[in-house]
Amino acid sequence: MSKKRVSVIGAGPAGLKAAATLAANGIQVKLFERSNLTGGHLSQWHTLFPTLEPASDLIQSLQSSLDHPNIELLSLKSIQSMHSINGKWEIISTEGERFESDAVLIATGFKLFEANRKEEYGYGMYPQVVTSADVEAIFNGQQNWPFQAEVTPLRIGLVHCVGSRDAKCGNRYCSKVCCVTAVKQAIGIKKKFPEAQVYCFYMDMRMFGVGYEELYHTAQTKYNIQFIRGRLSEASPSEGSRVQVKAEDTLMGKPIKLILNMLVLMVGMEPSFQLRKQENDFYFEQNSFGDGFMQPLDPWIGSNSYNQSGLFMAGACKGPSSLPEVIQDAKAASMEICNYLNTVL
Amino acid sequence: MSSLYAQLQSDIRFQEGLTACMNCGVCTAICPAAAYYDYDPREICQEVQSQDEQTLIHLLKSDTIWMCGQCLSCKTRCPRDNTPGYIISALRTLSQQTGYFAHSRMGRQQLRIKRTVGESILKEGYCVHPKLLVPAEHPEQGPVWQWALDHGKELFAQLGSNYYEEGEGGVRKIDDQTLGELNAIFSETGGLDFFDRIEEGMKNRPAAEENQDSLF
Amino acid sequence: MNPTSWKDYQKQIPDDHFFFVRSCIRQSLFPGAESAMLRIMKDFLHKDVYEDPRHTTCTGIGYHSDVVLLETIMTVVARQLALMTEAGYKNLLVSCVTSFGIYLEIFEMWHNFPEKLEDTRQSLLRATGREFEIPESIVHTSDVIYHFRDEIAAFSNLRLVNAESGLPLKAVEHVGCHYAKIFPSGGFGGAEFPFVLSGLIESWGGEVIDYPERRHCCGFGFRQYLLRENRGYSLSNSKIKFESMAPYQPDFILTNCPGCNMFLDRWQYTLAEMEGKTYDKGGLGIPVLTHEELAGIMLGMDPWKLGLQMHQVQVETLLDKLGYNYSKKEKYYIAGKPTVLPQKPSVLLV
Amino acid sequence: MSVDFGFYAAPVRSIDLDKPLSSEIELIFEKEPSLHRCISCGQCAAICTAGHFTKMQFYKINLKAHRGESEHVKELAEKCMLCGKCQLVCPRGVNIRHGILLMSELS
Repeated sequence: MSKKRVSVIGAGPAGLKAAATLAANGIQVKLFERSNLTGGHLSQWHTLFPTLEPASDLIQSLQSSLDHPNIELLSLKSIQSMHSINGKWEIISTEGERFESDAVLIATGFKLFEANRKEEYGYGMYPQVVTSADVEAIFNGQQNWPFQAEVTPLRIGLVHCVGSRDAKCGNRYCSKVCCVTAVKQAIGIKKKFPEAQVYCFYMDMRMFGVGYEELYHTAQTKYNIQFIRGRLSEASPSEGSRVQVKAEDTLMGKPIKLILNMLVLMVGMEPSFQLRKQENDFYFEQNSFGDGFMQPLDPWIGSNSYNQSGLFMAGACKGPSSLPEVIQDAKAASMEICNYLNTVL
Repeated sequence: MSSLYAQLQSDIRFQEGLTACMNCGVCTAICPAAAYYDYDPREICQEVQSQDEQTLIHLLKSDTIWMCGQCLSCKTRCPRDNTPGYIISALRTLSQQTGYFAHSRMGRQQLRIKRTVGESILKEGYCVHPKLLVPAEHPEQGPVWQWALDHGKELFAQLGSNYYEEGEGGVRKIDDQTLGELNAIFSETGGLDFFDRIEEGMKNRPAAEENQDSLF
Repeated sequence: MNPTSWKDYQKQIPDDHFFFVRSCIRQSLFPGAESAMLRIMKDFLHKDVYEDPRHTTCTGIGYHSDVVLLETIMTVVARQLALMTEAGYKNLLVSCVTSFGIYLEIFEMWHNFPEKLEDTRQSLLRATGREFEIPESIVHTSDVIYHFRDEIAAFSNLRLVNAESGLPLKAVEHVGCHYAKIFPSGGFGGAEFPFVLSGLIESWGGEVIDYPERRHCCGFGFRQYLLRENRGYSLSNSKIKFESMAPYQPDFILTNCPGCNMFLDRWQYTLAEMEGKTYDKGGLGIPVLTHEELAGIMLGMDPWKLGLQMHQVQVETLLDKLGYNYSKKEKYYIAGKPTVLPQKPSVLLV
Repeated sequence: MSVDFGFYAAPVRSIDLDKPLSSEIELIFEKEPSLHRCISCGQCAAICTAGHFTKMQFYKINLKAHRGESEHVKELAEKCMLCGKCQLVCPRGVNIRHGILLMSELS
């Protein structure tokens, strides 16, 4: 009897982990990736919260499992649509190639909020305004700090909730990982520039994961990072290649004004793709304003299933998630797929 | 009489102005009133969404609601699509309708606005016109404004205006029939009654506060 | 309307046939600017602009200072629209940013609460016997100047550059809150960086200065200005702007809204009297121009027919930098004859 | 010419974080670093006996000190009766009594 076949769409952490798990269970996996790299956003990160381990360790571990006879990686392959006929799934690339499998796992992940959409923060206008992704690139040595290292006093601000919890951006949800990322980056900045004054502008400190609250505690006590409860209202250029920012210190009940050498926008997550169903076909489309993430069958038991037999989903395509959650979700989805292949087919 | 919150909710500006505030403070951050007064639009949203009758009475009797300058900068930025400036408009209307405005110093200022701008609309057809900007009351208009008023008719003519004369053009005299229509609109829409409420509210203002500030 | 980036957002402007409504403040304090607007439209651009002498204030200042009810202002606005409907026009041209905001806000409320529109129709009918249509388009005067900026430039040999050095003049713009902060789609470029003024400056050769308090309110505040004891609000907020722009040494301030224009002009005088300082180096203040006045200068109009002598901050430093041809001594002439000069301020040089 | 305007320009009310903290305040933080741990949860204020009768709210005083708004810190800290209940409930283990004592000794 021939092996069962599964198509996994997206070779980020969820896709990699799922491919490895499925392959280990004797399933033939085709792993589709639109770029020429695997690892998704993870390959851009410098360190991981809350342990501050290098991101490269995790990515190497995930990538090493690709070296399995049951996994075929198809890079630079974008998927346009798919449909199911007589219990078989056919997926079609943008070049029109067709691939058949017994089940499909969507692991298309997220894309970062485009910070220039928050015009009032001046990203793309003022070089001192950068995103959290830029800060990772700076730590990786791929970009430069937007100020002279010897400048004193050095003041740096981090703004939470950029493109999240924001009806004006069409995203009412919380992106979940930005708070702890801000704490992680603030600590990283303080380690690099011990004399810097670092401020986090937050609305709620959503320290939901193991070790996160402790990291926040460390940021306050060991690094004297100032947490200001107030959302940033605007950034504007100031003299001496700096930016002026305005917020309210809501705990003081007073407006607050501050001139910074660098402003970091903690950009949230948006779905990479939307799934649009037209008759029997599913199309992958760019999401537009106000579109949410992909919806599984239900948020509890069916959280890895789509409302169509043989179609599964895992990871951040369903909503903002942390890396441990994504990896766990990929394992869970793989188990669901195994069950499906063993019982339904 | 229904509760104050129910009355607020019947104002469409309130419906458009408040969904649910999450206290982020972006409104206060750029609020010109918060830069000057001890004023915080976020806190007003918070108090209003408590729906508590006593809190609302306190607010309607306070100076606070009169500190907003209606620039509506808050509308642009609110991540929850609220507009604190609209909530203020609804609160101010209600404060005048209930007579609570006469309990606060800044609330009582409404009488002077009603007697200047309000009555100017009905008499002249303009909120503001040159002769209303009396230099003694408007020293900031500077000596050039005194000069402009001294030469009103000729100066405005040179600048293409029709200074308090009938016909078209700037600062023209508005004809009697038009003023009649304006008055009819005010009468029809409750605008004249509202003017009366402001006058009456001031007559009935709490005795203890009677001498705390002069009317003019 | 939620474009991903407002930078690309272009507002649609009709090419011709406008129904013109005036501004209480502009016609009172800057009457030459409003006249210039009509001259530009009619004499230079040959557009059809109609003014009905029976139109009145929109009551916006009364509304925002809370002595005019929402129902009342809606019906007054409806009456202006009725005059427009009767005259057969569909494009409303508004000379005031407060009014512009009022019209947009009321149209939005009528859209969201159709029963309010019906109430207004009934109220207007009962009070005046008139009926109205909602306009097809609503534009502010600066929208039209911006729309026709290249045509205006084509009539002009002037560029916004220093005639001596050849360098672009440095300008700060103040757009005015009610232009696009209430309804970003109502203005060119959205709420944060509308280019209705900056686009004029740049396409006429000047340089726009971005400064920290660029988007801060001038501080009008309606009731905060109308009452003398509250005026510190207005003054203090303009002061925030002046202190923030001063280090950039702008050659002039360009405004959209007649109220802002008044405050940015008059508060410079007031602050000079109170605190003994000006925000330029020469003690002459930073000249403040409205968009129509700047367009008038581009078209070579006589500054004393544009009404620039009604500004408390002198404008001659700007005109001289431009190498503009005008008569210095005729500034306070009326009907060709000299008048007794206005008193000199004690600090601000004129 | 001297004009009586009847109003004046007031200083901006915003908290100015560009202004460095006073050395006295910095010294307090040095002596009692646990003050940095506060997350403004408000438990100290909820349980405070002095707070029933005065404006004593420890987390707010501590915030004022952190934001450089120190003009009323001493006078507010002096309202404390040093009963120490706040310290028992503080989830971040801030040494409130010591902090308050240091603040009440400000010049």
